[in-house]
Amino acid sequence: MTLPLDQIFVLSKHWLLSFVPPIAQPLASAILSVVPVLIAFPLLFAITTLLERKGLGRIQNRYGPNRTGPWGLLQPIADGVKSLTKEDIVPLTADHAVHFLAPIFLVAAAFLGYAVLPIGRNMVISNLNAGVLYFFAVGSMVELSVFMAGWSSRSKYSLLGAMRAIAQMISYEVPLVLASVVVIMQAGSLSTVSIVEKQAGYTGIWPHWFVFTPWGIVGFALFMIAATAESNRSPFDLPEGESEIIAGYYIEYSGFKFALFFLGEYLGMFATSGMAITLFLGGWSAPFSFLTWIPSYVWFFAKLLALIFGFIWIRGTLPRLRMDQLMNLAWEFVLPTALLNMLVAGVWHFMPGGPIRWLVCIAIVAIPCTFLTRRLKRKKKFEVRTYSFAE
Amino acid sequence: MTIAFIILAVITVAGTAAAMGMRNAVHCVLALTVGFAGVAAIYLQLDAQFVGLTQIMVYVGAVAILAVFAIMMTHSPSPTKPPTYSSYWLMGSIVAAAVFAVLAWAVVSSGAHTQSLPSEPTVSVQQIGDALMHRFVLPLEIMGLLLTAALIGAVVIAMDHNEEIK
Amino acid sequence: MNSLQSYLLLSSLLFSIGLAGALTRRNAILVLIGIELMLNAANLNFIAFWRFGPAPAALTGVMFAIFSISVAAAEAAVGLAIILAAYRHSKTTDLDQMNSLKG
Amino acid sequence: MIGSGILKGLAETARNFFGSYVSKDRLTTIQYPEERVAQIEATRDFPFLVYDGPDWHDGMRCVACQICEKECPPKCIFIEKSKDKKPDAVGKPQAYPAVFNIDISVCMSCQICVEVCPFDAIKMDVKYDLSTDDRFGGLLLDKKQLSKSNQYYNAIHPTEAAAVDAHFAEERAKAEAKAKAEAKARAAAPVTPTPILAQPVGGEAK
Repeated sequence: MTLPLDQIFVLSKHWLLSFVPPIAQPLASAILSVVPVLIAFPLLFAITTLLERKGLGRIQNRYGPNRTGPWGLLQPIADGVKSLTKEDIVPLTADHAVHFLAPIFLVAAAFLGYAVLPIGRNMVISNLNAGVLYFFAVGSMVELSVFMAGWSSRSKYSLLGAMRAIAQMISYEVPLVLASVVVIMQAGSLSTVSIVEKQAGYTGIWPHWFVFTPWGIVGFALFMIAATAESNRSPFDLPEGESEIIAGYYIEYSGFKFALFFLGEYLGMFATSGMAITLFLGGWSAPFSFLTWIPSYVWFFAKLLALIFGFIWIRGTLPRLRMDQLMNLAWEFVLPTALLNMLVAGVWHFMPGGPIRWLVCIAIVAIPCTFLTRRLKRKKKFEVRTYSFAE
Repeated sequence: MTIAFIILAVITVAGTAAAMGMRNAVHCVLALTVGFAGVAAIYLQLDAQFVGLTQIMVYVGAVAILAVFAIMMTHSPSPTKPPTYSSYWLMGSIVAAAVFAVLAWAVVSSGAHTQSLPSEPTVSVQQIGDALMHRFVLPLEIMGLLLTAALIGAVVIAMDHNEEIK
Repeated sequence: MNSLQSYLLLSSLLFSIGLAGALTRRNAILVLIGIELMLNAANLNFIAFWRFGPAPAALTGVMFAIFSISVAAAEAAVGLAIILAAYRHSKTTDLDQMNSLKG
Repeated sequence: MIGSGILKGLAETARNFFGSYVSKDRLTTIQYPEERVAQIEATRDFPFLVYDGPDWHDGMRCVACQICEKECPPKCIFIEKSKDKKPDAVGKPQAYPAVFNIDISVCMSCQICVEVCPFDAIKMDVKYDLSTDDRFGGLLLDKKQLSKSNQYYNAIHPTEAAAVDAHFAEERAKAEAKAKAEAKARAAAPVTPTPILAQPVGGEAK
């Protein structure tokens, strides 16, 4: 079933390729696959900055930006022009080469992840055999650029921010990978394309997405928690921590390099959200069987926007965690639950279908989870503080 | 030798040589990651996708970060810059050069260059998984045990035993 | 076409660089990194021999490389932990100054 | 339940989000240049000079006594006394300021000049959007720029202005009574010096 509208980008790429001499075709094909991604996602970044500022404003009973253009729609352009024309200040004692390379490296690493994201039917830059592994391998390179930024600035705030960011990213990378392992177990493949194909069918009108299973919903929730922390979003935005360390690892950056950091962070968030969509939400497949006529890439971006809205909503709601709370959450709740979830996925695989399977699987996760959260809760006991010098 | 291999080899050697030769320890680690990434790219060129990606994940994502963390934690701002190389650096480089000479001589004089590249093996990740779970299940389990022991050991060693400070 | 020889030469060069680093650097962390480089050179050999060997479908070289990488990761973790412990004790990572057994 | 607090919070923010589109009362911000918050009567920021009557120069209450210049903590007032004299608000011939400058980029809105002024000539303004593209000259206000009519003063600080006006009316009445008494005492005196500005004062007109 290849609707022309659904495949319009694939077909136009083939049409364009027919003008290229055969010797240059691999290169041209690569360029034609990569360039749309390089355009589409920064554009999405521009839209998201506006959506986020507007949404946060409304959440806090404000208007948000509404001066530039009608309803403030030109705000991203104004921001871009502003950051382009701003003076680029580099601290005198900074390590200039590393200071210069860090934002570029960050954006490059953030873009690399998109190579394996299927953003539509037959629309993936490279169908790697070990796609999910590739995604996480590339994702781990972001930490290095964060370190480069923090260390090269020679500022204690940026170094503290970088240390926090790296500690947080490493801690949450483990649950991030473990949460996606359940999908790999069930799909039997590390290739993102075949994972999406495994979720393509429908029962009645309901899709076979992995999120509609006990291990899937738990895995999705854990994945999103870890993804929030991984992309330094509120409530896990300690590395930025405006009130404590001003802006974390990119405090000494200004002008366009600063904008590049923002771009890199948002691209990372989109990439992890896209991976969550691929792993749990059926990739580009339609949510109901009667909606399959809508092109696949529309569904992918609709899901992506929905997840982005979720991120914004969470950011507008929850206050920032403390460092020890963050680490406790990672190691005492998210990680054990992710491990349990793997057990659940195994049980689900080997038990015969039916309501008993559901009950058993939910029980395996829910009962230990209750105890784990109790443990987290017990630490929240407040005591009357006694001050030694305040009397 | 293809151009791709030459480029990758030059990147790898340049990265690692810079890692072993630069003055600033953090620069060394950053150069080292370039070298590790080059090695990973060579793995990919040799059709070992899984190993190449694991290399990036483990070395660039974990070992390099661990190293910079260790450098940060052991950084002592001393007024006098100590020399970068140890007192017996000449001996060390002579030994290394000699080792390279012997190895290169052995490689060149062996019949390795006559060996042609066999056809591309079809190695899917599934096959690697199967091999890990059947033929190599015992080493895998031992590896798991080793990693756990190393994890606990590293935590115990690095933990601050000096309780008075707290 | 690339021959096995070129990979082996590259790997021996990497090994020598690692060795030179491990022998000449004063910083303990960089010595550890030199050792990691030597391990990498060995891994490259495993992969090269697997690729050019008679039976690549058996995956022996790949398995060796995977296990070797895991061992290297464990080694790095423990090694850096030891360096940290030593630093806490002697307030230096300079190997030329860490020369007394009594500490 | 796990996360019930988070759900509660999410519901609250969602209510804000949609509510801010429905009811304008929820919105806490003012769209500044178009909408403005009504100022309370005690609002103050920078000093201005009050004049009575239609002409700013003739009606200026300031007599260039230079007390405010001396008292001003940041020394942002600069006054030069005139050589000639003109009748003041009460009718007495007084000097007037030839130059009266206030650098409001230095002024700290302490209101001390207002407190010390014996002639009720300097008062606090409420105009706050004084931004200018001229960094030094633009904020150095001269006598003419500083002068505002008594009606304006009445409009921005009604209670205070009424008290001042009452005080002036009293003073003027006293002055007139005194003048009349003097005129009566020296019946032979040829001309009574009538104050030029005694009658058409804005405060008295009300």
